[in-house]
Amino acid sequence: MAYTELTVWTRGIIMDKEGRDIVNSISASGRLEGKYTQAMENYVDNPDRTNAPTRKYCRVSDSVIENALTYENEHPNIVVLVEQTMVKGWDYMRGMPPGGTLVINTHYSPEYMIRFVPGPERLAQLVCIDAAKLADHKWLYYRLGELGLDRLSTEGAAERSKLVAPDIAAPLIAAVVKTTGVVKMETIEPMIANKAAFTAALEELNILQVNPAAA
Amino acid sequence: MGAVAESKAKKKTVRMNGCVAAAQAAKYADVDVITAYPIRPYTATMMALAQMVANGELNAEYIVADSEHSQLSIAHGASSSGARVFTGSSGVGVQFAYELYSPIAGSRMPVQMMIADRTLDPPGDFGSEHTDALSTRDMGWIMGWSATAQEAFDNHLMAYRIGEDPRVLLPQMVCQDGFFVSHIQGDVELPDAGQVKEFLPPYKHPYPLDPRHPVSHGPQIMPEQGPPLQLERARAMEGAVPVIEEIHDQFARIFGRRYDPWIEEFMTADAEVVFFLQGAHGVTAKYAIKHMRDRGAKVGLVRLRTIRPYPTDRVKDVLSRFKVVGVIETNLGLGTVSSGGVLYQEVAAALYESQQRPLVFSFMAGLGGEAIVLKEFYWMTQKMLEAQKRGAIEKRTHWVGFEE
Amino acid sequence: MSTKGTHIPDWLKVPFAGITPAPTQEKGQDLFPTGNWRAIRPVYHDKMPPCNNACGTNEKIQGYLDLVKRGKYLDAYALIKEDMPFPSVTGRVCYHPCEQACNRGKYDEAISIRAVERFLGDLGLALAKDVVKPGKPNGKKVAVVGSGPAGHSAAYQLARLGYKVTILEKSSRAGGLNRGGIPDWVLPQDILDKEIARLVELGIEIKTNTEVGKDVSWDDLKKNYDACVLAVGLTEPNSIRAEGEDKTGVFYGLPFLRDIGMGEWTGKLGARVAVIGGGNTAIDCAREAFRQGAQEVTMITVEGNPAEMPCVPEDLHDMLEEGVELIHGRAATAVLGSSKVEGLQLHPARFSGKINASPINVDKHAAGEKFACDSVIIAVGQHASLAWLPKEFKNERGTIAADAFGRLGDTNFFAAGDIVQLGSGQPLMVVNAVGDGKRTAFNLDKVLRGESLRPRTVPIDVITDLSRMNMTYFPKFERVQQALLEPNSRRRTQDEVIQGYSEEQAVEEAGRCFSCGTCNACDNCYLVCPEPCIVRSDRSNGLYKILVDYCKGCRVCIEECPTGCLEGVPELDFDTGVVRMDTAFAISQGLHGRQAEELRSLPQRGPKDID
Amino acid sequence: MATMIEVKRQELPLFSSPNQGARFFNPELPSSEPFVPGHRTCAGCGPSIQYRMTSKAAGDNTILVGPTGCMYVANSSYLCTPYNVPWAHTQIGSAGSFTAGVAAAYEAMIRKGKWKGAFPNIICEAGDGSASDIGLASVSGALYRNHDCLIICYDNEQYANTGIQASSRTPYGGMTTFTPPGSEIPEGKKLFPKDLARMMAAGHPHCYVATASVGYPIDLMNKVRKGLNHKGAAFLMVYTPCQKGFVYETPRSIDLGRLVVECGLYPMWEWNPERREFDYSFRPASIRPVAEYLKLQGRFLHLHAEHIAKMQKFANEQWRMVGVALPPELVAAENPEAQADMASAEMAAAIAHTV
Repeated sequence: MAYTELTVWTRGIIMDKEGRDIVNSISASGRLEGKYTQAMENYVDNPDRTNAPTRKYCRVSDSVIENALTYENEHPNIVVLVEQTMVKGWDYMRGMPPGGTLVINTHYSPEYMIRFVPGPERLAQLVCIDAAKLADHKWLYYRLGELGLDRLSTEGAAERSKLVAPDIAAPLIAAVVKTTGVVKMETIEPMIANKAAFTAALEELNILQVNPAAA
Repeated sequence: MGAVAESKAKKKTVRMNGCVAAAQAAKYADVDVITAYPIRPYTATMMALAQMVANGELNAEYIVADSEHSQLSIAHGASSSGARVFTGSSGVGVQFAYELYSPIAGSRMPVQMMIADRTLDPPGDFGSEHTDALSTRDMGWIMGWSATAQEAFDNHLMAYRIGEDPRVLLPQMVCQDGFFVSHIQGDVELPDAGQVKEFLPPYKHPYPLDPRHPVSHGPQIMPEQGPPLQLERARAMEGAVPVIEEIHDQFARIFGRRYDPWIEEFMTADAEVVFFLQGAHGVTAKYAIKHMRDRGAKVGLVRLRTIRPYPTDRVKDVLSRFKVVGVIETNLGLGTVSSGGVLYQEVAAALYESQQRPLVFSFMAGLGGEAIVLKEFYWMTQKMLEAQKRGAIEKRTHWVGFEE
Repeated sequence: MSTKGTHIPDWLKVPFAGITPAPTQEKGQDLFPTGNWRAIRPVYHDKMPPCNNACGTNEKIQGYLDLVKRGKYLDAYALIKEDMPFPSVTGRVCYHPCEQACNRGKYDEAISIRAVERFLGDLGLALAKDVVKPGKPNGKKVAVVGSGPAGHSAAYQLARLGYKVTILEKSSRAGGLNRGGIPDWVLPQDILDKEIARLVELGIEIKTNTEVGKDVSWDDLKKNYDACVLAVGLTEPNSIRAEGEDKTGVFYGLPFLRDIGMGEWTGKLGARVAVIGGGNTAIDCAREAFRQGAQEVTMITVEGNPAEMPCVPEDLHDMLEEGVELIHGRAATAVLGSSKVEGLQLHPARFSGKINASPINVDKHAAGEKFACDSVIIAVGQHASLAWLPKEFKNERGTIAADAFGRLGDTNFFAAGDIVQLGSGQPLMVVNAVGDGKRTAFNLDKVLRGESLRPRTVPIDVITDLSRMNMTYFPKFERVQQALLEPNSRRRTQDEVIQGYSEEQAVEEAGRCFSCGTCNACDNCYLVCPEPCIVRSDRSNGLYKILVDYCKGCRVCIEECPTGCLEGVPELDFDTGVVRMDTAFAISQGLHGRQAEELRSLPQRGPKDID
Repeated sequence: MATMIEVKRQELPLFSSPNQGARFFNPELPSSEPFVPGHRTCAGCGPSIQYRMTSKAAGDNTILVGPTGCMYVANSSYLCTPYNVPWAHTQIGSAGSFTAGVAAAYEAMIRKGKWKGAFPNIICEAGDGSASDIGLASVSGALYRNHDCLIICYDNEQYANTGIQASSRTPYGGMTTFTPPGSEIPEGKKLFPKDLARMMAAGHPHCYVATASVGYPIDLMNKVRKGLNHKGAAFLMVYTPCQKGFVYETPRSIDLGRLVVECGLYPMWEWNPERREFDYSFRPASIRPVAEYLKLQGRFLHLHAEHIAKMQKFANEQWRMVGVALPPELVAAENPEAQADMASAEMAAAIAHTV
C-alpha cells in the first residue's frame, strides 16, 4: 500500500489512551520500517468529554505525506472502533474507499454487527475481536488511578504511562496488523506491553469477508 | 421637515470643553446605562454625567465599574439586553479593556465609547497621544477623531445613529485629544430635544437578550464556521460606508451643520504640499498654514475625520492631487513601515494604486501630548517644500524638534 | 469593496453574528443529539415486590401502600379488592406472610401491611356503596358450595366476571371459617356481616341451611348450574385418639369456636382448662377459654418450644400476655376422670417428621405425668366429610382430587380452599384459601369460555437484595404500633383486642414502604438527569420516558433510583434508537445553516409566554 | 424630570423537603425546562446537573450569562445551545460585570417603559476559574454594587474545559494537568483551596450567600430561589463533581455530592443578610472520614497516608467551624498512622465503616 489512512474511533476520557496507543504504535513501527508516518488526535474532539466520540488518526505512506496539515482522515482505509456501541452512532465509514477494513472490539459476531454498519459494501472485511475479554478489561472504570494519569496525557502532552497498549489496545493492534499488514508484525510486537493479549488475539480474530473483490 | 425642526428648535449655545460636550451628547441621546471608571483625562465626562443622573436630568443606570475591563463587559451586557450604553476611557485604561473590543464588535453591539487620548505608560504622562485608541483600530469599531468640542458633540450623536442603524450594528469609538479638546472650552450649540428625537430613533437590536424571544449570543463554532462569520464582519464594516455618508447628510439637514464624513480639506484648492493628520492639531495647523500662505508657500491641510472604516479611495483621490504629503503622526508605531507611527502606512497603502503618487513621509510631532507650535509647523513645511524641490524624500520619518 | 462578489455556500450559512435561536423545550437541541454517546441504556422495569409475591392471593401490596401514601384511599381500596374480597377481615386475621417477606424487615422493621389493609377494609365497609361492581351478566349460573374464605372469594370473583352466583351454605349463617373459626374479639361479627352483605350487593344469592348431599344432590348441582365450585372446607375435628376422649368436658376446637360464633354454645367450661394443640386455632381456643370464664388455662403442645408452634407470633405473644401457661413436648395419652374430666395423662412426645402435620412419636415408656384440669379443648386440626362426593373425585388424603387448576376431571366442577389444599403443602390459612378461590374462579371462567388453561407462572425477578435499591433515601424509621386493649381487661370480654390505624397512622406506616423494585413516581430520576432527557407525561408509576436521542448513558438515574426499578441494558441489544451522525459533531454537515433561516423568521414568531 | 415606572420583581415559592417522615418523594417540580437536552457535556456531568436544576428553579422569565468555561464550550458546541431562555457568552473574566450590565439594562429599560413585565431572573453561571480567579474582581464588583442578580459559581474545583488545570478551588492533593504528582511533589497540589464563598459573604454582607451541592437537589433549588428572591445580589457556590477531572464512575455524580458534605470537605451554610450571620443548621445524614470520599476519585489515588491525614485535619476544622461535635474516630484519623496509602488495597477495609 502506497498510502494508508487509519482512523480510530474511541470514547473520550474512559478509553482515550487505548485510541492513542493504537495510532502511536502503528505510526512508530511504520517509521522503523522506513515509511513516512503521522499519528495525531482529532483537534476539535479535544478537550474530550466522557463517552463523547474522539478520533485518532494514523497515516502511513511510502512517500512524503503532503496532506499532513488536514484535520481529519478523509479516506480511511482502516477504521477501528474501540467501543462496540459506536457502530450505531456515527458514519465512521465516511469516505472509506472500497476494500476497507473495519475492526470492532466486541463480543458480538460480525454477522450481528454488520447490520449496524453504514455502506458495508465498501468493506473487504469486518473484523470482530473481544479485546475486552482477552485483556481482562473491567469495562470503563477499571483503574481510576491510571485513568487519572491518562488524562494528563491528552492534547499531545507526554504519555504519563510509559506502557504502550497495556490493555485492550493490544488485541486491537494485533487485529489491525494481522488483517491489513499496514505494518510488519515483527516491528510492532516488541512495543506492545500486553504481549499475552496481543498474541492471544492473533488466534481469536472473528473475520467476516464482506466484499473482498472491492479490494 | 428638517427646516420645520429648525424653525421650532429651541437651541442654545453654551461654552464647554470636549469632555462635557461628550457628556451632553450622551444626555441628549437619553442613554440607559452609563459605566465609569476613573482615569484622566476622560474622567470629566463621567463626572458631568454623574451629576446629571444625581440631579435627575438623566434617567439612566450609572455604574461605577471595578475596572475598564468590567466597564466594557458591563457595556456589552447592557447593550446585549437592548439598552443604549455609554462608556469611555483614556490611555492605559483603553488597553486594560482590550479583550472586549473584539467580542463587542463581533456580537454586533452598538456600544459607544468616548476616548480622550492619553499617552500610554511608561512613564505616567497625561498628555494626548493617539496610540491608545489606534491600538484597537482593527477590532471592528467605527472610529474617528474630533477637533473641537462642537465636533465632538456632533460626532457622538452621529455615532449612535450610525452604529445603531440596523444595516450597521457596530460599536463606535468617538475620540478626542486629551486636553486639546477634552479640557479646552469652546462654543457648543446644544440642539432642541425635538431635533434629536427626529434624528436619533430609540435603539433596537433585532435579537436582544429578551425572555420573550430567547436567543443565544456567542455559541462555540467549528473551525469551518469561522470564515463565514469573519466575512460577515468584514461586510458589516464595508456596509457602514454608505450609511455613514447618508447619516451625515441627515445630520446637516436637521441640525444645519455639515461635515464631510471622511476628510476635512483646508486651503487645498491650489495646494502642492499638504499636512495629513487627525484630531485637535488640525486647529493649530490652520493658523500655521495661513501664515505660510502669506509667505507664498502653497501648503494645505487634510484632516482625517473617520479612520475606521478607512476611506481608502477618498484618501487616494484627494492626496493624489498634491506633490508632497506630510503625515503628522501624534502616535507611536515602533518598528512600523516608517519606523514612526501608524498613519503613514494607511496613507502610503491608499496611494499605492494612484497614477500620480505624491511624495509621502511622516513627522513625529506632538508625542507625549506636546503641543505642536507654529514654528514646528513652519519647519515641517520647509521639509515638505525641500522634498518637492528635490523630487525625492529625505527619509520616511522626521522627529520634529530633534533635527536641524 | 473587497467583499464585493463574495458568497457563502449553503453548507456554511451562519446566523447573524452567530446569534442562534433557542431550541424548543419539546424537541430539545435536535441539532446535537447525544444518544450515540450511550453504551448502556436505562430502562424502567418494575420487579416483583417480595410482599406481593408472598401474599396468598398476591395482593398488589406495594401498589396500595403507595396509593395510601398519596392519600388516594379509594383507589387503594379498589386495588386491594381486585384480589381480596374482604380486606376488613384479612386486615384482622391474616398471618401476613407479606410482612415476613418485607425487605424493610432486614433494614429496621417490616411494614405493618395488615394494619394498613384493615384501615382500607374498614374504609371500604364504611362506604354507602361498594366501589366493586358486578360484571356484565353472561347468562351463566354457578353454584358455590360453602361460604368460607375460598367460597366467598370464588363467588366474589365470579360475580365480577358476570356470572349469576348462588352460594349454598349448610349452616344458618354465612361465613364459614371466618365466622365459625375466628373469635369475635379478633373479628367482630358485624364486620363479617357487612362483607357478606357486599356479596349480596353484587347480586349473589346466599342459600343458608342448605347442605350438599342432604338438601341438594350432586346431580342437582350438575343439572341446575353451568358450573360449580366446591369450597366446603374441613368441618370435622381430628381426635387425639386418647382413651376417655368421649368424657363430658372434652370439647373440640373448631366446633367450640363455631358454636360460640353462631351463638349456639350451650356448654360450660370448668375453672382449669387444658388446650391441646399448638396452632392458631388452639391459641384462639385458649384465649376464648378465659372469656368463657376459665380461671387457669394451660396449653399442651407436642412442639418442643414456642418457636416451633405453627402460629402467628403476635397472637402467641398476646395469648401469653393474657396469662395462658405453656407445656411443651407433651402429648395427652388419656383423659382421666370418672364421668367428667378430672385431668390428663401426659407423655413426652415429638413429631416424627419435620412438619407439624407428621405423625407423633409418643414415649410410652417414660413415666406419665398427671395434669389436673376440669375441661379439655382439643384443637389439633380437622378433616373433611365428603360422603356426598362421587368416589372417583376422592383422593387418598381424604380430600377432593382436583387438578392443578382446581378442576375435577373434565367436569365443570371445581374445588377450592382447604378441601383441596390439605396436605398439599399449602398453608391452611384464610389468605391462601382466598387466593385459591380467586384462581379457581378465573380457571372456571376460562373453561366456560372455552379457553385453554395456563399453569401459574412464577415471577422471575422478586427483588430481595437491598443493594439493588438506593438505601440513602430511606432513613431508619420504626413501624407504627397498633393499640391493644389491656390484657387484664380484654381477657374477660368479647371486645376486639387489636385497634385499627387512624388515617394519619395508616399514611405514616404506608410511607415506610420502599416500593421495592417498583416505580413510585418519586421524580428522582427526572430530577437528577444531567441532560435532562427524562420526561414524565404524568406523575405516576410507569409514566416516565427516556429520550433515547439524547441519553448519554451516564446511569446517574439508575444509581439514584431509590426503588431500583431502573436498570441498564446494553445499547447494542436494541436494533434502533440512535440518531446516526455524519461526523462527530453534526448529523449532516451544513444542517446548522438552518439556524440562519430560523433567526431571520424569529421576529415574526409570537412571544414566548414567560409569566 | 423623566417618568419612573416602578420595577416589579418576582417572588418564587420554596419547595418542600422530599423527606416526609420515612417517605422519600420529591415535591411537585415546575414542568418548564429552560435547559434542554442536546449538549456536549460529559456523561454524568455535575455542573450540567446543577445547571438544569438551577434553570428549572428559576423558570422561563430568566436570562443566563455564561462566562467561558465548560458550561460555555461544552454546552454550545458547534453553533447551537441547549438554552430555551436568553443566554449570552461572556469573557471568562467578565462573569460579574457582564451580568451587572444585563441587570442594569433591565432596571433602566423597565423604569423607562422600554420593557414591560416582571424583572427577569438574571443568573450568571461562572466556573470556579472565572469566579475565584480571573473574574474575582468582576464578581465582587457586581455583589458590592448589589445588582439584582444571582451569581453561581459551579465549583468543579478546576479548569475542566481546558483539560483539567488547577484553580484556586482545587483541593489539596488534587491531581490536575498543572499539578501532577511526581517524586518531588508526591501530593500533586500542595495548596488548600481558597474559601471563595466565605470571602464573598464576609466582603458583601448585604448579599445572600450560600454553599450548596448537587447531592441535595431540593436544597440547591431552594437556595437558588432564595437568591433570586433576595432583592439585590446573591452568590451561590455549588459543588459540582467533574467526571473528567475527578475521574470517577459516571453514575456517582450525585453520590459524590452527598459524600463531599458527609466527609466535611464542603460545609453547607447560608449567610443571612438581614441578621448578618451564618446559618450552620444544615446537617448531613451521616459523618464519614475523608478517605471514603477520596477513594472514589482517580485524582486522589496517588495520595499517601500523611496526605490523607492532612486532609482529615482540614475537614475536622471545617466540622468545628459549623459546630459539629467530632466523633473520636475522625480526630484519630488526623494521625497518619491511622491512614493507609490510597494505592494500597487494605485501605478499603480501613475506611469501609461509616462513623
